[in-house]
Amino acid sequence: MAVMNYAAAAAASLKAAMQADASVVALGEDLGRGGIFGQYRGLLEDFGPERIIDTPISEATIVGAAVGMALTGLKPVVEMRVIDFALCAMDEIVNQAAKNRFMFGGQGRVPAVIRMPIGIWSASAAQHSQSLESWFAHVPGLVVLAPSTPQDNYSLLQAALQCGDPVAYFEHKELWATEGEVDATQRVDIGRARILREGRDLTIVSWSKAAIWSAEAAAQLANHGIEAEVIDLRTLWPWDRETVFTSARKTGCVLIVHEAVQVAGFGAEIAATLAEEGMAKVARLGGPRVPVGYAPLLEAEVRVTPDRIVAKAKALLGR
Amino acid sequence: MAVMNYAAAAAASLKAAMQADASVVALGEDLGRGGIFGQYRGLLEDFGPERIIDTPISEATIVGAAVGMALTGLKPVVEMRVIDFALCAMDEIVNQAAKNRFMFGGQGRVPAVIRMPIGIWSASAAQHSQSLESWFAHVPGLVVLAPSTPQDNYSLLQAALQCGDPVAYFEHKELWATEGEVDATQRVDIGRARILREGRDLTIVSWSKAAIWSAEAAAQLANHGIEAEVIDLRTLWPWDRETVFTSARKTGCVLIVHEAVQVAGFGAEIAATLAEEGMAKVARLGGPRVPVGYAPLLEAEVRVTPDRIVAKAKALLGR
Amino acid sequence: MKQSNITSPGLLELYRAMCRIRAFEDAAEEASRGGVAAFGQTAGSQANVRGPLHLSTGQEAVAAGVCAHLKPADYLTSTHRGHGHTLAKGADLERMMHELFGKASGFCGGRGGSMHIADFSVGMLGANGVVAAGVPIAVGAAQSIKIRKADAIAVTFFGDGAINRGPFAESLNWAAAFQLPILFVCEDNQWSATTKTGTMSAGGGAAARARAHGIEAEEVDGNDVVAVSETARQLIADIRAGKGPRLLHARTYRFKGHVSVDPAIYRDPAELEAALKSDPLLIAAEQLRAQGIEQTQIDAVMQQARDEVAAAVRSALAAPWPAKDAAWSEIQDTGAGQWQ
Amino acid sequence: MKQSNITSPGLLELYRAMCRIRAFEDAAEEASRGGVAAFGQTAGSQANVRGPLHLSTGQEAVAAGVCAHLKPADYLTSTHRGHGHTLAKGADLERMMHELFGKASGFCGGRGGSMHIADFSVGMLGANGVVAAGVPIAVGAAQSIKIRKADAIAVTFFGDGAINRGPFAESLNWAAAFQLPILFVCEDNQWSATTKTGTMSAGGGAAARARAHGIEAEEVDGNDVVAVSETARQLIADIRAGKGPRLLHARTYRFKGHVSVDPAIYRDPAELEAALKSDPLLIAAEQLRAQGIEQTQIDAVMQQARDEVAAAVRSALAAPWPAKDAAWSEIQDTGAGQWQ
Ligand SMILES: Cc1ncc(C[n+]2csc(CCOP(=O)(O)OP(=O)(O)O)c2C)c(N)n1
Ligand SMILES: Cc1ncc(C[n+]2csc(CCOP(=O)(O)OP(=O)(O)O)c2C)c(N)n1
Ligand SMILES: [Mg+2]
Ligand SMILES: [Mg+2]
Repeated sequence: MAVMNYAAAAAASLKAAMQADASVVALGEDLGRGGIFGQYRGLLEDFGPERIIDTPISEATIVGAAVGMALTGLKPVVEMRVIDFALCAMDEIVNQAAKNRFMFGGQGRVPAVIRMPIGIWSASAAQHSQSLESWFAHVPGLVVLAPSTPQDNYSLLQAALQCGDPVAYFEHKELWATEGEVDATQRVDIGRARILREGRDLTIVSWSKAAIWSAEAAAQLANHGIEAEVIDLRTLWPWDRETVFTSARKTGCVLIVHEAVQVAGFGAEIAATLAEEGMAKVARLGGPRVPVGYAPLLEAEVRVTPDRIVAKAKALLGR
Repeated sequence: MAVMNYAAAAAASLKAAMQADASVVALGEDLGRGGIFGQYRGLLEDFGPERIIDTPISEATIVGAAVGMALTGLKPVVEMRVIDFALCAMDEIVNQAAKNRFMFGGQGRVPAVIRMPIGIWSASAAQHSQSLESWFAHVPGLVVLAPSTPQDNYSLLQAALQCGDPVAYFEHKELWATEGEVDATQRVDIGRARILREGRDLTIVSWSKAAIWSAEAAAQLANHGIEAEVIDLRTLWPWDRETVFTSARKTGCVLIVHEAVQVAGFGAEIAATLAEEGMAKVARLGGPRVPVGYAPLLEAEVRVTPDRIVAKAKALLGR
Repeated sequence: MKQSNITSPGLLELYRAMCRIRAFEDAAEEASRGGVAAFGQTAGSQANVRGPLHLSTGQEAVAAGVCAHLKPADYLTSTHRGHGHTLAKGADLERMMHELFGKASGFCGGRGGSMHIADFSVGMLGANGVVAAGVPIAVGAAQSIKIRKADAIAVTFFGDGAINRGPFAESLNWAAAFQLPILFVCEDNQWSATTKTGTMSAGGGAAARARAHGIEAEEVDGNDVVAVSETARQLIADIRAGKGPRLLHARTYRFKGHVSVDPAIYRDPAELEAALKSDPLLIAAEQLRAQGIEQTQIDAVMQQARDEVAAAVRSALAAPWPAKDAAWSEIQDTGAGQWQ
Repeated sequence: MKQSNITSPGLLELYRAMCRIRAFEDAAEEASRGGVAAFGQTAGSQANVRGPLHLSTGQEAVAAGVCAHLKPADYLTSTHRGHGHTLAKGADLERMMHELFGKASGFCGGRGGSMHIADFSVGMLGANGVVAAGVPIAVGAAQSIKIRKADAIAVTFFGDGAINRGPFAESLNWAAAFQLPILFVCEDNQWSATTKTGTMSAGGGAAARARAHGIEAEEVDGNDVVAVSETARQLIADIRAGKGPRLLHARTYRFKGHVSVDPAIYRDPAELEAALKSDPLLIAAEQLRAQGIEQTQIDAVMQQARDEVAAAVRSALAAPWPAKDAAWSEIQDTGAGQWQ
């Protein structure tokens, strides 16, 4: 047990994985100096440049090469820096990594973890603020993870490396500095949500940074006499229907909250599923369908804040 | 008024646009020989190689160059051949084309129409059979169109070129040979759905090839005494809520049908919206979350066929 | 004709490899008649081989000449036009034909077809439906070899049109920066689909681009299997000796249309006619005769290949289809193939 | 030092252009203290300039020397490190500062900030947050010029790290294949973020890659504004004369960290120290003195620039913020900015 931040937890997790399994390598730009967010700090010193691989600025080849590595016995952790740059490697992620096993009838596997930090962060404007996790949930072959705490970042990275499938791994840029207890022995299974807070009036389903804010919103709602149950999904594919359904049956009311654009976001999938099951009243709160602006006020305008979550929850409950 | 197929309708529409507006150009691979589906047939002869531009196999630069053309006074029609290859140009589509106007505060516009044929077609297997329209609906700045008839392909291409926004334009590969009447004077407004068939028991919302099959399913359902209203959405962004809502209120039951993978497909957005409005019972039928296989039986297994639509509709109605 | 150091049994083996490819392609073409989709046509459901079928007829010398120097431990990635490479790398011809027929006993269990032909067991990591996509994958395989200190190299085939895609250039730089054991092979058939590549490719071609990245490159007559083999042998020896990546640019010609149903009306018939005179099989046969091999022996090699392929077609026809379940399996372990 | 054909007023103008860039960057850096996010830090809300701020301090000669030969009708695309290029292309300095401060009166109305600085009215089509993304956009602008038979050229700046991205290579081929009026300028500051580019770039660099695509290229000391200007002048003359694309590789140095808050602890301080001796402003001042210009006159130019920038900072501070509505507008005409 140790207290560390979300970035350090990822580094510690990767270090443990690399110690345990010689086939794990990491590749991406600037990894040798610890990665631009410090999430690879110290690893070069421990594992050398053949396993902590600094690469040219060649996103397509970063992922393409990772596919080749994965097919030939390695387990590459691929750093995309921010999801926005993963757009330079979508063929490699979707057509090459995700479909490989099926296309070739199971002759190969692509056990690669592709890290694509998401989210609005520090006035980074339209090309560095996206959250596109729903795209990856739409792609057969991929596992989709989005941890929100140092513990989950530690444990889900372990799980991602063990699962043997290509994993789209989303860390949130505004979480790097979040501190928390990390127990290296704690397992988190892929596909298992975590109940952040119990409640009977309303279920809030969320993930990543928005889950933290949903918990804040739930605390505020409690002051208004509304007991919200908050579920941090953690895994978008496969997602934990059981936990969501159980809670939905209990509260009869589900609000799904995410930072990504609401239109065609993954919240739609959950809301649609709940609606098909006829299980609860549903509402969504995602980002507006606008690019993220630079000025503080423009950036703030599109954020899914605790206040907005509270307002939406109240509207859903008709209070 | 003339009878022509879906590919020829697109060619005729583009020809009319190029005649009317000298700033319209088209670029992509093999356009000089009419495009691999014949959808540019005859245009080189009329407009020469400076306006019907054969390009190297350089998808990123095809779209990137189109952005530069659009910013400097041209209206490029960009051919991606199949959506699967557009994955080689996602940065250019999303970060460069879609966000340009906002990012630069409205200094420029990117009036480019990006044609990305979708769909399962002729044993083309996992890398040539995708339908990813929901991705583009998720991206601020883009208009998203998906015509299903020769007339709509003619008229929506006109509308796309006139709207001044970057347009993600999805033709379905299995529709190229579909014949139909085309009236060159008929306008189709972006954002306006078409009611293919009226009915009172159930609303089926669909688009592209799946709309055609939904109409076939509706004919079968009529034999079972079920009158389905079939809506061809035609435009995914902005989508025609009014038409969908009106029908949903009438029938109380909505089935959304599309060929794309159901998980995080655009059907989720519609279902979620209807659920939020509490307007109708909803169900979705999209493709399974699996890659498309080559063998006829494997390809057939994942298709959203009229029979499957019928079955799902009956289940939704409890009949 | 370039002087050869390859002894006559070597040449006969190269010839045999080429004959097997030619026979395979001819049979695949035949089996696809009326069935393969492209150029606005939709696949007839009666044909045995469906989907886009890209034939390497006329390009056999490149596959045979390069792969003659590879071991099963060496990795190979290929293009949409990959039958020849796969055969030359040692894949079982019969299981390849089964895959083209979409049968359960094919290498991909009928999931992949021609565009995804592969035999991972001999290091053939796959044909690819996306132009140039195999190149970075091979680069990664080469890097993996280096990291794992394995005794192998990687080879990647790509077309003349593919050199204009970004991942090709990125891969050249990457392979040179990391000094990886990889051979880049540009199989230049002068055409990219319906486009004469020369009109779209600037500068000195694949070899010049490689050299600009510090990669030594050789250009060769890709219709002369002896020349290809000799040049590949030297380049591969350099790579195995740890001298870093190399590139081979082989000039050949695409005898058929872009896909099997493409009549290629866009090209001058005279061009094809001229090219047919440099048929790599004719050239090799002549070389064999010059070495004193009897014509009957040469003919027998081809006949044997045709017989082998005919048997493969018969067995492919008889083989069972994949079960429906195959559509739902081999996707992922976690959250596998579900409807929703 | 290379002999110059540029007369002394020309050099003074170049020096003035560089001073304005230096003063702008220094002021932007100052305004970003404690506020710009990167390297694990989150933006302090008090700073006036937020977000990743990439300074071109030390690289002024490249922007000034190239853009001296451009007209407003010429198009320019730039990188994440684009202030200098934008100023040199003729954008209003005050409105640029307003944009960095996120104000409504900035060029992008506060929507873009430093990474999206632009002034379309003088042909400056934008900085870009994606490495190499501006290159194909400039290629398209050049093709548009050719198609519209306009009297203009396009120029694109990109970094030494950017040459390893696919779109750069695709663009070289494309520009050469279509013989477009475009100048590629590799602004080589020897670093890519925290990585010494040399370790990741194989071969002869940008110029060698251009030549492999049939594009004539020149290499120049990017700290010598006279040399840059002279070489650019010749290349641009060729381009305007319809001789097709050209590439200029200018070697310079990044005085600051990758972003303003990056202390660049990963680099040897001696490297910076040596580089500071080749400060392009020092070199130009020496050249001016050699031409007989008085030191006081030289100092006055810099003082003027600093005064102009200080005034811009004051007016930026006072300028109003964008209205909330700005978050919802200038997105698209059809289906514009909606929550859902
Ligand atoms: C990224 C991408 N763009 C376009 C295509 C369509 N396409 C398939 S093969 C081909 C021509 C390729 O030419 P070349 O690389 O010379 O290979 P060849 O077909 O001649 O063997 C094209 C454009 C594709 N499959 N992938
Ligand atoms: C496609 C892409 N990959 C990575 C980044 C992150 N990044 C921003 S600047 C930079 C270094 C670029 O180096 P260079 O091209 O030499 O430009 P310089 O910063 O030195 O001006 C990197 C890696 C990015 N913005 N876009
Ligand atoms: Mg070719
Ligand atoms: Mg640099």
